Amino acid sequence: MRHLAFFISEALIGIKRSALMMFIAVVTIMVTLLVFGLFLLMSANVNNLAQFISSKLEVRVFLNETITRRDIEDFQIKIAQMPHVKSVIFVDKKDAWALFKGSFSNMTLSDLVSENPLPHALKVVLSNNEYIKDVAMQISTHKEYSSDVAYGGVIAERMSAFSAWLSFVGVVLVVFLTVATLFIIVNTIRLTVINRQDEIEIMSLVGATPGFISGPFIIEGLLLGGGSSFISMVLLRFFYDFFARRFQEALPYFPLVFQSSVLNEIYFFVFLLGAILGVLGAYISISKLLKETV
Amino acid sequence: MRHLAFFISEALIGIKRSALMMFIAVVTIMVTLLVFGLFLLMSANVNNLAQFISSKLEVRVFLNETITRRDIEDFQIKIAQMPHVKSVIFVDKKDAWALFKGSFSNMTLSDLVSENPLPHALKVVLSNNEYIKDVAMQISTHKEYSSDVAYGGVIAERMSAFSAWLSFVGVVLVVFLTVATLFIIVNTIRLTVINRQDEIEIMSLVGATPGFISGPFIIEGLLLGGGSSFISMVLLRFFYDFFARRFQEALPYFPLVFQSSVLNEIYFFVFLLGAILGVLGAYISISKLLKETV
Amino acid sequence: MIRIKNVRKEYASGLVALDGVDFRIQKNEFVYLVGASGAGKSTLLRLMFRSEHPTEGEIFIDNFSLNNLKEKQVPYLRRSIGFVFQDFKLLPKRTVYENVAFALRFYNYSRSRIRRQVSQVLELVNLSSKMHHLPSQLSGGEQQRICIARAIVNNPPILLADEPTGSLDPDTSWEIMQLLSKINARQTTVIVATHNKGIVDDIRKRVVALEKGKIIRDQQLGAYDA
Amino acid sequence: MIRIKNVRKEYASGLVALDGVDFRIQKNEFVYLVGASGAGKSTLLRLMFRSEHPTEGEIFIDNFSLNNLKEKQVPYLRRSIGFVFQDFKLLPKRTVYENVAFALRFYNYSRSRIRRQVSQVLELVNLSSKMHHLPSQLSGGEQQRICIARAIVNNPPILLADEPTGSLDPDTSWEIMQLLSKINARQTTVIVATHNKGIVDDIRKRVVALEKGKIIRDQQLGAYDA
Ligand SMILES: Nc1ncnc2c1ncn2[C@@H]1O[C@H](COP(=O)(O)OP(=O)(O)OP(=O)(O)O)[C@@H](O)[C@H]1O
Ligand SMILES: Nc1ncnc2c1ncn2[C@@H]1O[C@H](COP(=O)(O)OP(=O)(O)OP(=O)(O)O)[C@@H](O)[C@H]1O
Ligand SMILES: [Mg+2]
Ligand SMILES: [Mg+2]
Repeated sequence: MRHLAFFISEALIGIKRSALMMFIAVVTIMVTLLVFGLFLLMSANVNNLAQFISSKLEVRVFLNETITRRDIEDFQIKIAQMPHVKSVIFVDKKDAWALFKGSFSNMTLSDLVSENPLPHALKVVLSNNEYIKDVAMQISTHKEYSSDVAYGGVIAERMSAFSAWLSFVGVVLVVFLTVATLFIIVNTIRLTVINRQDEIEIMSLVGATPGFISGPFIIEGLLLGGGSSFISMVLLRFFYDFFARRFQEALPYFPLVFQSSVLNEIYFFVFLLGAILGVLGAYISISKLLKETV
Repeated sequence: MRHLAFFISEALIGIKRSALMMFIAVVTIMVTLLVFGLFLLMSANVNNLAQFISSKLEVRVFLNETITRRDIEDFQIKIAQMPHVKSVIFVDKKDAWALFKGSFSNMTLSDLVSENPLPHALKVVLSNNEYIKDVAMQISTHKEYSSDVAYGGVIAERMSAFSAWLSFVGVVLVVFLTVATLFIIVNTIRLTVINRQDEIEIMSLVGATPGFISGPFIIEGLLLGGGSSFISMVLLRFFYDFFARRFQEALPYFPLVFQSSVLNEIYFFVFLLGAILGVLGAYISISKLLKETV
Repeated sequence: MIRIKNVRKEYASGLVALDGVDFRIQKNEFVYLVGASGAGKSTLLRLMFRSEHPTEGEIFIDNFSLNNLKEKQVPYLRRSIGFVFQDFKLLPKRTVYENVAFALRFYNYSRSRIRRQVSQVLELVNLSSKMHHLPSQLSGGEQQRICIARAIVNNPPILLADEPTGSLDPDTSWEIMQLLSKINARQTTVIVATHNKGIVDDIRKRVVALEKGKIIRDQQLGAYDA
Repeated sequence: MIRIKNVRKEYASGLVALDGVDFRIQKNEFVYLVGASGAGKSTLLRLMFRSEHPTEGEIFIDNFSLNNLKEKQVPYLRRSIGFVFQDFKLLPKRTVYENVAFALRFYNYSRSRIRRQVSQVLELVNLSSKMHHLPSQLSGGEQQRICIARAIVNNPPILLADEPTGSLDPDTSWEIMQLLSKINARQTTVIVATHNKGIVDDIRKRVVALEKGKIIRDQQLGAYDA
């Protein structure tokens, strides 16, 4: 406890007496974490978009005109028991036709086709759209209920593949960015510590143990990393709130991430990363230097 | 000339005798530029995607059944003379129906609607899709030729707005990333220079002019920045070639950027930025330090 | 008791700084180490302080071989040895007070005890008025005196002083050497590497003379020159 | 000719290091500056070198006031003054050779001329064998001698030496002082701040004594003590 107080006071002296260097380090770390946080926010949104795209995919089973309500219910249960199926919903042909006409309002389809050409249908939503084709195939074997199963065909497959890739790219980028952030922050801290190599040697010469020398530097790393990341957290939050609101106003249908649970997780992660990397950077540099000085 | 040779040899000595510090700086700069280059490549692709989406938009003019071939040609010319119109192409109703049936192959539309319900049409492509609604309106005033003009409605407007936003976000991010890269690189160089504040003071004490002191540091900044950015340029190129090929194989329809002119421009820009920021960082730090030391 | 046993020191550059150095220093002895520039005085002191390692031979402090000392124990060795460095080695960003107090931070001393001890020792070297200056704001001699203050602040059983009067005028040098004698009288082994002929000849003690890394003279109550 | 005109130096800390200092030094004179630790010797030398500015008063070198010197001209002033720093101020990452050669880099000298001059001067201070060592690989006295070599390598018209024998044994000190006398005889004004009573008393020259920032004695062929 005594030591901790000493470490903190020494760390504060160190920061105060090397103000310019510390300022430069703080700006660097802050900017790095800002980029990182931005990437995280983007990636969360990309992921969200991927899920959104994916959630729009479904298998539509057009039912034979001849079957009864009982048959339909049986069929619904059968489908629901298939693997990867999340839900099976009955769509009345009247509703379907109204919707269809609505979404092609510009084409005067109703003039061309006066009678409702659509049959009743089932809307099948999957838990994992990768299997959309397989499920569609399996359903289409039940010729007794349905002779026509649609799953969006090529488009659906593309959408599903694209959304999978989006998620993958997101993960790759986040991993890469994390590594990059790690390098930049750790290196920045290392440069500030190398700068005081002489001091470290002197401390060791007057009888300070490695732990005693490291303590203040590690606290300093924590303050530097934590302080910088706190600033970037606040800026990030402000920036996203501002920017996302504009974006949403312009594109209200776009599925932006607004859940504060997800966002707060990102903000907190940025803060935590800064603090941890600050400590890690200080620890790595100080250990290396201590090994070099006898 | 004599001085330049001296500066270079001094810079090389400086780099050699502070190897660890220089190594740390090089890694930091390299990683930063890697992130920056990645962002540029992503942004080029996003822009490309935005253009691609935009290019898919069109106005479709369904022609009245009664008009003659001559009338159609007149109408084509009229439309072509409207502002923002890039091209007007005639689509035979047989082709349109075949295409329509093809893209809905899973729905047995042809069973439901036995006769081709579509009229002849004109496909109008715009030079700027922001005006798609206006153009559609203007065309639809010509009731003598067409009573039905479709432009994708809400979807088209959304797509157009989305692609505009994509481009805008891309620009904002590139600007932000450029500033961030600038900060990180300049600051990294500054930390390496501050580290040798004592040396600078001594040089000034033994009669070196500011220019004489700065020379080697600026060359050092150039070598550091240029060297690091060269490495990141090579890595970036390798990475993109590898990754984009995979991506394209998985999603062959996705409009990835592969023109080597665009890519080389990006790679070169990354290299140039590294070299310039290296020099700038050295220049800023050395000037500040020289002002402080008497 | 310090025992230097057949020590040879060859630096990485190939230069042999010490060769066949072998002698003992009794508890509470006062020894001058003399010799021309580059004779190996500082090297010898650094070996006892374990900031250099002998290439051959061994050094014992209180019958404990430094060769067997574990890396972890080095700080504790150093706390029991006061060292006045030839190049001062002051923490550049710490005030005079902080520099001297640093050597007391390792102990669980109360704040007031630290303040008392530091003030006392700064009084001894005549630097109380400069307590809150940074080393860069001091004259050469003042810096040297802080270094002396730091070395003696905790009454270490051994004091190694490398040229402790190099930046001091004759009067101040005299005072400092009197101080070291007084410390020696209070049960501290003192070894002083020095070029100060006046002092060595006036305050007679044991003299060990080095020449090119070898002992050429070891004389009780000796003079600077043979 | 150097003219110190009624100079007062007050540091930012409020400490008055020099007060009412007023004297002249003729061309080719040899002057000892003596005084206790903290008397203001280094401060006075730094003022002549323009690495500090006087709070009041003026300093003239060859009838040119340093107060009127433009920032841009400072390096040229410094090239005409050799300065032996009390704390050496060697470039830590340059070898002995590079440190000394650095002062010649400003001139359009040929590579071979630089090599010749540096070798000569290193010979004079007896360090030819250490040419490719870094300062950290040298003994205290060796570092001091590089600093001397660097100051005299280009035969400057003025030589300011701050405690140039502080880390040197009496014999080497004597040699170095002989060297400075020889340089003085070759048309160089030499000012030496020193505590070395033996040297000052043996090689008699003009002595200027400072006490707490004031001149208390100015004596031709004086001794260290009044
Ligand atoms: N780190 C080193 N690497 C190589 N040689 C060294 C190193 N340190 C010292 N030396 C050499 O070892 C010899 C002895 O050095 P040392 O510092 O012990 O001398 P010294 O007696 O203290 O001299 P001085 O009175 O000048 O301080 C010198 O020739 C010096 O150049
Ligand atoms: N940068 C500074 N800021 C404040 N005070 C200073 C500064 N430099 C020197 N001093 C003070 O000015 C006084 C004179 O210092 P100076 O270095 O001139 O002494 P000196 O005669 O060279 O002493 P020594 O023989 O110990 O080297 C001292 O009391 C010192 O503490
Ligand atoms: Mg020595
Ligand atoms: Mg001085």
